[in-house]
Amino acid sequence: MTSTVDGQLPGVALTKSELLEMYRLMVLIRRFEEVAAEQYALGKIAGFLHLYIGEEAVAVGAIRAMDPEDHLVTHYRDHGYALALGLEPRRCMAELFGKATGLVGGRGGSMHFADASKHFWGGYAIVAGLLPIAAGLGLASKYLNQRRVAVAVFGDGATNNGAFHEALNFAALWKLPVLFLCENNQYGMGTAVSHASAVREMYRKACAYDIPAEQVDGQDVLAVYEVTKRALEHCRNGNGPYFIEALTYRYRGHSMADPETYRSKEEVEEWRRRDPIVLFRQKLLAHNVATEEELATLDRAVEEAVAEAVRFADESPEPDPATLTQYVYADPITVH
Amino acid sequence: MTSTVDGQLPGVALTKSELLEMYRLMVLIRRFEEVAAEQYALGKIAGFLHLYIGEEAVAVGAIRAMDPEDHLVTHYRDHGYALALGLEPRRCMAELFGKATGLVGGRGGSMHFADASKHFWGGYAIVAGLLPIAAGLGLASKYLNQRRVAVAVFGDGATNNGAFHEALNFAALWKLPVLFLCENNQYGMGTAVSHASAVREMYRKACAYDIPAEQVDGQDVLAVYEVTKRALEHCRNGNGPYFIEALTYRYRGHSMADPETYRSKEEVEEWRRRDPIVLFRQKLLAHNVATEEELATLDRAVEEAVAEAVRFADESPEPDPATLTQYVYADPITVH
Amino acid sequence: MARELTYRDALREALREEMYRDERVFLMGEDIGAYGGSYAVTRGFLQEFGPERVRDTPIAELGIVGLGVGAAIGGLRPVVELMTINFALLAMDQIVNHLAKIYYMFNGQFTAPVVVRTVEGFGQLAATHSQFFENYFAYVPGLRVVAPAVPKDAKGLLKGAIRGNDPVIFIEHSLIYRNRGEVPDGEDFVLPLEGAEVRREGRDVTIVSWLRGYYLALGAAEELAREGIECEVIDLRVLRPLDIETIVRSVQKTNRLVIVEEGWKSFGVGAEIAASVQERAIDYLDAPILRVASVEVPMPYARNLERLVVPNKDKVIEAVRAALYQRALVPVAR
Amino acid sequence: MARELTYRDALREALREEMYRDERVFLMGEDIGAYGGSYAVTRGFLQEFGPERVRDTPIAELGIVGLGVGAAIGGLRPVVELMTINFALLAMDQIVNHLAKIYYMFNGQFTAPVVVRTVEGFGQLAATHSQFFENYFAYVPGLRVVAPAVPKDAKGLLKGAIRGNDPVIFIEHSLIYRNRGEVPDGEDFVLPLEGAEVRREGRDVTIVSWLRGYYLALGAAEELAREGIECEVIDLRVLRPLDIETIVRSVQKTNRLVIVEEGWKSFGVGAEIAASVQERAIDYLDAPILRVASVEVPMPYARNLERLVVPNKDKVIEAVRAALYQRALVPVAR
Ligand SMILES: Cc1ncc(C[n+]2csc(CCOP(=O)(O)OP(=O)(O)O)c2C)c(N)n1
Ligand SMILES: Cc1ncc(C[n+]2csc(CCOP(=O)(O)OP(=O)(O)O)c2C)c(N)n1
Ligand SMILES: [Mg+2]
Ligand SMILES: [Mg+2]
Repeated sequence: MTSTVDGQLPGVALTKSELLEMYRLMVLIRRFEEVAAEQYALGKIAGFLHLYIGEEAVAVGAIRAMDPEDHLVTHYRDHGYALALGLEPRRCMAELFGKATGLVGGRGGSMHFADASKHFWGGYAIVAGLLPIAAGLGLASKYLNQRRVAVAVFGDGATNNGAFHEALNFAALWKLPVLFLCENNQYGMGTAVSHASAVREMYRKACAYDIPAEQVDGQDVLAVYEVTKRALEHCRNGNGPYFIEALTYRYRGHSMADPETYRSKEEVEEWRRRDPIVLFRQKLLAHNVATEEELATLDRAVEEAVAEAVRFADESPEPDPATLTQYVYADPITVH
Repeated sequence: MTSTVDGQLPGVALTKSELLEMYRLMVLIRRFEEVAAEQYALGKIAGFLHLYIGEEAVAVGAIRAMDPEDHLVTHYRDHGYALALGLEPRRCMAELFGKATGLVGGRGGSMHFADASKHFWGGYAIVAGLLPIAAGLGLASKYLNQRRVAVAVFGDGATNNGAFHEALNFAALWKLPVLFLCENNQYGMGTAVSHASAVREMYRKACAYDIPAEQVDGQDVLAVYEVTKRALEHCRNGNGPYFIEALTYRYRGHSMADPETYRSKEEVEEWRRRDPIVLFRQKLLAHNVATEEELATLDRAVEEAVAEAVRFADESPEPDPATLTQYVYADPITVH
Repeated sequence: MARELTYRDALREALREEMYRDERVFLMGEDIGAYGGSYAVTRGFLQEFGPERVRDTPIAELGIVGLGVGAAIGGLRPVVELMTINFALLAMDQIVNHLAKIYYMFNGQFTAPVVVRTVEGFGQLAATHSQFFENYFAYVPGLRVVAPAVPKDAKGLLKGAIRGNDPVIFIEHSLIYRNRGEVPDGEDFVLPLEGAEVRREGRDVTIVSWLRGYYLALGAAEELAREGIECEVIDLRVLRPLDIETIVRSVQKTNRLVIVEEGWKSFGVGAEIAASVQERAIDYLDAPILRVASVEVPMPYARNLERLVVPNKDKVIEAVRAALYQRALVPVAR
Repeated sequence: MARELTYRDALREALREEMYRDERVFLMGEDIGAYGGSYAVTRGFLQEFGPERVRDTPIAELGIVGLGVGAAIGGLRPVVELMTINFALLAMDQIVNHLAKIYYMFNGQFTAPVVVRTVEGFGQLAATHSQFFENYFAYVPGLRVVAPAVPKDAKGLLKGAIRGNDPVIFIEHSLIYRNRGEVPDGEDFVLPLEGAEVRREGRDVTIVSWLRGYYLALGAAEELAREGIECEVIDLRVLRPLDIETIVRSVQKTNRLVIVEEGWKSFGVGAEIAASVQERAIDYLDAPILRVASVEVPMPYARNLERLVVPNKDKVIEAVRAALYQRALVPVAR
């Protein structure tokens, strides 16, 4: 498959429309996040807001490789995954605004996106806490003889927590279909990997469990797609878990409160030179998958979608106070 | 050093009296434990009692290699270490009896031996809980520019707990002088290593932290001694932690309550064939380090010491009820 | 119809019946399989149900609960076991930050119906193996906390927990596994997870407790009855949601309340009961609400010291007398 | 002499002074160094003291506390930081099973004088980042639990904690770091870790609280004073050991007690206060002891819902009126 057909990339089994959709999603995430930052500054969004800008290729590449039936759990840096999954930007923005029309009715905010209909079982805000949960989803899949893989998204910082270790051991011991997808963006909050982790390559930690593992260029959406596809196959075929470390970088601070005293402007600039959207855009153009104009059209559509999302979020009602005590318990309680 | 001198073992830098002391300690531990089991049956000892029978070579080999200034923390299977350190059998037995004359005044029982004067900071009964503590002792040593190594003793089962992972990462990241000494006795309670651990060789788990690690025959007291000596040197010289996995076996149940449904008599017999005391005895005799008679004299002395320990424990007073609320706080409290 | 069963056997029946009834129910925990369970509750289950449904785990409490949460979200009905409540401290994050919150936090989209079985108790097990933490769980909205004292409840409530859709912390007690009691026949004997029960009627003093404390209360009541003091004994059964009304109704009759708990006194379950009852019924109280609880020290191993720490029948009797002003009202030692 | 300082600066002074005074004092925690501390308490410390004494750690709460325990046994004076109390759940085992017990369990042979600094608070941080767990720690014999409301206490108690020989859980509040107050001059301003303080005298109702709740109490008291209702306001300062006597003395005067706490109502700190006060002073109470606390739900993100959950000045005022029977006595919502 080295010959180039218009609308295709050499060696890549994705159609033009799939490729353009990936491009669109990456741009959508970027714009969504930029606008979210603005809305935060305006006081429309509050609490913690962890932006995904710079890391878009990981979510888009990985989600594209997944089956619709696969499970997904992520950490709190979850907007990119929600959008890549195809969740409506307006419902995502409304969640950030804490509105009743948000993904989870305004109860979760930035860190707790979820959509059960997509088997996206949520963003979790306790570092590494989602990892045993992902292993449990893998267990359910295996127990029920499903072919679903549970995909767990987490950061470099999470790999130093005990929950990480316990989850990997369980998954390997019981050969559970779990894909551990580590986004190594070089920092856990303000702490560089080298200050937190005895081993600087996250994928090498899988050696303690004999889990196959590899690193991938997280700025290259197609590379992420390819390795995730392969890894999911491995898991789906009963070979147990797989570990991917995607090397990436967040351009913005850890959250909106970050003073960014721990890294240099130069370092950020360095990474910006390998911007995942620019790289992908160049590739699409170089291989004549799309024209500048086609891409510009997508860009404009994204712009409009994000603007509409803000309008929608803004105009949506706050949650009904009467719902405050709803969903604490699923079964009735009559005593008090 | 391959030529054999009477009273020495080829290639082993230990004097005859040191070798005989190691033999004596192994026999002492064995007899102490056997008698403790009897006393348990008599109701003189209660609660959990985790015997060390079969594993004597590990404690005796390791302690012999340590400097008196080194720190020691162990798990609850701690009698062997206390005795190998030279703590009085009578005070150990009195602790099992819950008497005021016990190592910790009867407050700890079997699982919580300790002697601060020997830098033995205790046996801990939460699996893996001692590992971060050991790393902290290593940190203190390094911070204070001491040359002390912190030795942490734990089982195969502990390596699956998050605390293990966090402790190893800290120790490697900060290059702390910590010797992780894992007694792989093939089971954590009734769960075989193969049912609990994705990787069956405990020392391989150190790969996730780039900690040098090796396995040793835990039934060979001299092999344990040699590798511990080497490992301690490594730690003492500022090279960070070291990991030793000693392959061993407990002949008795996990604790006195164990129904032992999880292993076969044959398996136990198999291991008994490589009994650490018998092996060492044979070596001492074969190389003319000692005569049958010399060893028999030591055996008798041990017998007497253990009998005396029981008498002492039996005759010792219970803790004074007035001490019940002592040592909850070190500084005074006046409000209530 | 009913038969007499031990508390342990009642639990065993509940688990077995639910495992036969619903294939999604499975067990997971340390040494529940090959070893047969540290308190023999699951003895023989591995042979009966196989290793897929009776899963021995590594010693990884945080992981065990977390896998339960994931498995529940994924459609299963996990009954996970934490060998003792002392080790539950390692799983607090998964229990409090995850298990308890998933239903609410994600706006009711999905539930995590995990039953966490665990056990409290003591018996010369020393400081880290003799603790009582039901207050930690009872504090958390989203959790149900069940603590049955009698075989009937052990069975009915465990079945209710497994069939229900909420996360449940199910607390047993190591010193009552052999206690016997009537258990109704039939697989459909299932109890809802709420409501205290008045197990002995009396007019003079109300004693409220749960788990082993209930038996201390009952023993004290029987002894006091011989001298004409009639205690009403309430078994709480469920600590969250707490059935305060039943206690209040009793106190409106007896005007005196003694709480028996095995945890440390300060900040324990008894504190909530006392606070809630005085809030609703202070005008009915003829004496302060008294608590019989453990002395506030890490548990010592020595038998004589341990005995001083934990509540016993005599301490309950003493407290009842104090509530009746038959003796000086000395707050139980810290 | 004294100066006005913010709560944050008072903490910074305490840490700096103790680090200069005693080389064995060092700090360890997530993002306390390069990042400058998530609440900027340790900003600049890395530059001032170097990486040996200001240690950024991996995200490993259990390990952080455990290393602190070991370092303390080994002769150091660790001040470890758990970024927020929500993450302390991951460290419960090291805190409760290890830190709190070492001195007692090993018969007084050695101590583990670790200060665990952590912080509570809320502000649209959602369910897992808005919790209050001081009750969990206050329950545990062997721990001291400090929760200062004013800058003076922040400084004096933190210094007392670092110099003392007991393990201390030192709880701050994210919403009061900028509050200002007088702090005495001099490095020898050190406070003992006990005792509540009556900060405002009054004859009608006693309000007791701590941390941010103290400011709500004060605000309510000031507003009520305008209509002639005089509240006595007590700042607890230390939750273990709990200074009940000071509250009891106040209640003997005012005969009414309102407790303000930010945690969930049931099984919280207020329960213990209510239980203990009625135990000692029931005959002085002219009304039930009331608790103003958080509604018992996982904290929702949405601003309007969050506001409904947490206590505020108006809810305190309402409770004071209820204690004075100026309005119906409705128990605060679960
Ligand atoms: C257990 C726990 N400890 C601390 C925190 C605070 N915290 C939130 S995000 C974060 C850094 C996580 O870094 P990483 O895993 O690399 O993910 P990233 O934010 O870089 O994507 C920290 C320390 C937390 N949420 N949970
Ligand atoms: C955290 C925790 N979980 C469970 C237990 C119960 N328990 C005590 S010892 C033990 C087995 C430990 O096995 P291993 O580490 O291999 O040590 P061994 O007893 O074999 O020497 C278990 C499960 C415990 N004490 N602590
Ligand atoms: Mg990161
Ligand atoms: Mg073992």
